[in-house]
Amino acid sequence: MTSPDRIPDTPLFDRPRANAGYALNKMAMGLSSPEGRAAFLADEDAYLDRFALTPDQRAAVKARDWAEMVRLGGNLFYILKISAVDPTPIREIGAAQAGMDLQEFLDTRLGKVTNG
Amino acid sequence: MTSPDRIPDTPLFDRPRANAGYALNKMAMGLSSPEGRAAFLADEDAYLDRFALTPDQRAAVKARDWAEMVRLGGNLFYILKISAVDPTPIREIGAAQAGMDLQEFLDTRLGKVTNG
Amino acid sequence: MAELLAGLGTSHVPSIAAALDKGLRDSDEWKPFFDGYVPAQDWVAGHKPDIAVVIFNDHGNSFFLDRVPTLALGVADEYRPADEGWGPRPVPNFIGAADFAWHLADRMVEGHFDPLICRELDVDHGMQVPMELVFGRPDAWPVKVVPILVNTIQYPIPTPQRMWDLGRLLREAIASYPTDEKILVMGTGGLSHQLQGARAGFINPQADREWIAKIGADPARYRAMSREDYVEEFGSEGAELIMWLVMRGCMDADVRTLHQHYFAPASMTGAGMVLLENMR
Amino acid sequence: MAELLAGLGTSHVPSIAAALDKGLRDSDEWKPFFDGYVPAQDWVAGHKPDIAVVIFNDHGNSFFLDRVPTLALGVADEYRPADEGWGPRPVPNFIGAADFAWHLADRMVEGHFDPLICRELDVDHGMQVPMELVFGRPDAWPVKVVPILVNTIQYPIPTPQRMWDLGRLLREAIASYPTDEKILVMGTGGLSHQLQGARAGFINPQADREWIAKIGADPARYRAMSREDYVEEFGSEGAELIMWLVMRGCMDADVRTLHQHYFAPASMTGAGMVLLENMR
Ligand SMILES: [Fe+3]
Ligand SMILES: [Fe+3]
Repeated sequence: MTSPDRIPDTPLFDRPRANAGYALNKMAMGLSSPEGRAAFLADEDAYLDRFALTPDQRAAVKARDWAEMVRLGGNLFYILKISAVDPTPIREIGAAQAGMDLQEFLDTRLGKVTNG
Repeated sequence: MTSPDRIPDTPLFDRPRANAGYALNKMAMGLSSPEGRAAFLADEDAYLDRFALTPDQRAAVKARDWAEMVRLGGNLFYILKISAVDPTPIREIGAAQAGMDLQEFLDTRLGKVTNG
Repeated sequence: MAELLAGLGTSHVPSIAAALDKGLRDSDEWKPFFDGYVPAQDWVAGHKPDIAVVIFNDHGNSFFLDRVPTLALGVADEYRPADEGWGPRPVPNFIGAADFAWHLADRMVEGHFDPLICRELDVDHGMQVPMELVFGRPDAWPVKVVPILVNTIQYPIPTPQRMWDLGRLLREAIASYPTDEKILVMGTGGLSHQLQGARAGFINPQADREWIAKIGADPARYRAMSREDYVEEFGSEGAELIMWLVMRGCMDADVRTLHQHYFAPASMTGAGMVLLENMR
Repeated sequence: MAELLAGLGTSHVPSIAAALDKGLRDSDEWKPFFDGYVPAQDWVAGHKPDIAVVIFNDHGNSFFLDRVPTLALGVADEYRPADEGWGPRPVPNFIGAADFAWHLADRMVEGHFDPLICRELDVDHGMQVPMELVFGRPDAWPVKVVPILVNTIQYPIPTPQRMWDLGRLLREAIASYPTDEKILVMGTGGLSHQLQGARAGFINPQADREWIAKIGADPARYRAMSREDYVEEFGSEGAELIMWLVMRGCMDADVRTLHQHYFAPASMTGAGMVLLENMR
């Protein structure tokens, strides 16, 4: 099995993460359909009740805490579907995970390099 | 692609057959659920209407003509589910395909060989 | 490291399940069939395997033609019996050996196999029947399971040589697994039968008996045969026998046949088993 | 026999699709990116391929974690754009090159690949974006397609060497296909990017530029790298670049680079393309 974080700060989506995040990702996958999105928008709590999220996962979803969702086994390709329902630019999601504000993230991760 | 019937009287389920029988097999696959079986039993025509069967396929299903269903692309593992709703022993289905009555089928295909 | 306890090949005919469900175990028709499995049941019970790796094909129950996996591997914690048209059968759920299954997934992909990795999967008679033939009908199965599913319905089906190679890979995965668990590998399917076409009802007891006699001692011919050869010799559904090659391929060149049994016809199928152990 | 017209490697970043949908093609931010594709678009339009084989990964749209195919092959007559959360995008349905796809299915299974054979499949931006980058936004696509999907999300993902071997297999399948159709092979994904974890936003333009310079002339290093090497050098999602190796692996040892283009960042991703032709 791939060891987590052999590459620093890089969570490979291997068995432990896929296990931990299964319900969370399944909840997000449910937003691929118009019905799922409508249910989420109409009553987020009721929609979340359909899935066996841990209390931590539920709190992270409610808070749109992207770093925490990933820490708890969320994979960005699934949880991104939350950002389709509650619009959040991908670069803000990146900045949140990097622990930076957006401008710092753009400068140090994306900008500096391109200018370099 | 595997050529049909390189082995005499032996329809390998290859692309032409899988294509021809797709709707027929999908209809039968729908009988894997209690809901599908109930719908079939309650109103067979209405259930069949859900699937794009050819007129020949539809007639074969209605007549429980197993040889014809196979000739039209049915695969026995799917169409057998019809025999779960409308009970038909597998050996009768075999006999029908061999073009024999049951006793002849048991004797010449299965019996003789075991006694030999 | 884990240990290959034994290799077992067996039929998985659904009529066997129906006979058990109807209480026909000791009927005139079925008693000789079931009795032939008793010595192997006793041997396995006495040797207490921890994990059963079961190689079988789905029969249009867990997968449909919309998406056909050439090879699939279960990594779930639990597998329920599939609804094959009569509702799920009253057999216990199967508990997955998820640790070993993920180890095997890693080895398969590193070793250039391309499985569909399944975390949610119902299993049909292809797995149920072999488990019942080996372990009876307990309240809970005495082993954890790893299902390996092989497409034998829609052409192209895998080659016999591919099955053998999968056995070699399984052998390495067992050898490299860092527990002392004992693993029973069960190749299932066959023996000769044909359910479809004007040749329906074809069985070939002579070829079946030869298979049972030679799959342990001298499997080279079976590995070299083409898929069409299997269909011709064992019938269109008898080609399921290629899955026994996974079991045989994961064993030593020299094996001892502990038990064997043959019976025909079970419903429309040549049926039987063989239990093999590596020479030591 | 069919002909490999060219190999094309390209990014498939979803922001590219969003930019097109929002009419930002000629905005300051995006114009340099899109302009870089024009020479390759012109070349492809002038050479009229009949079939595009597109190698890409699904991004949690057509497959979920319940059943993850290591490799999947589309054999459908038609593919619709997937609903990725915003509803399906307004791009035309893709018409499948079902004949060639089934030929490839036969060759893959005979050649010991184990694809999931898909007859019903929606395709996400992984396929949509490369098609738009090469063919624009026509009323109907000028080529038929064969989708090959590679798992790059859940570990274990296939090895770079496996991708190369798949390219070799594809080469044989093209050579043995009895029509005179012209086939464009498109390896997609990357370039460097990372969407997850505290290293999110990682890009590596230097490594990207080297990749674009060397994937044609000198790919040996990339074939030998491990999956973890890819993650380290190109980011966790940059490891998608392994799919370009299928395209490169199906070409001759000696190729000519017809066009190349690099731009960073496209949203959070190093982006670009290369168009390769066999020397003759
Ligand atoms: Fe079977
Ligand atoms: Fe991607």
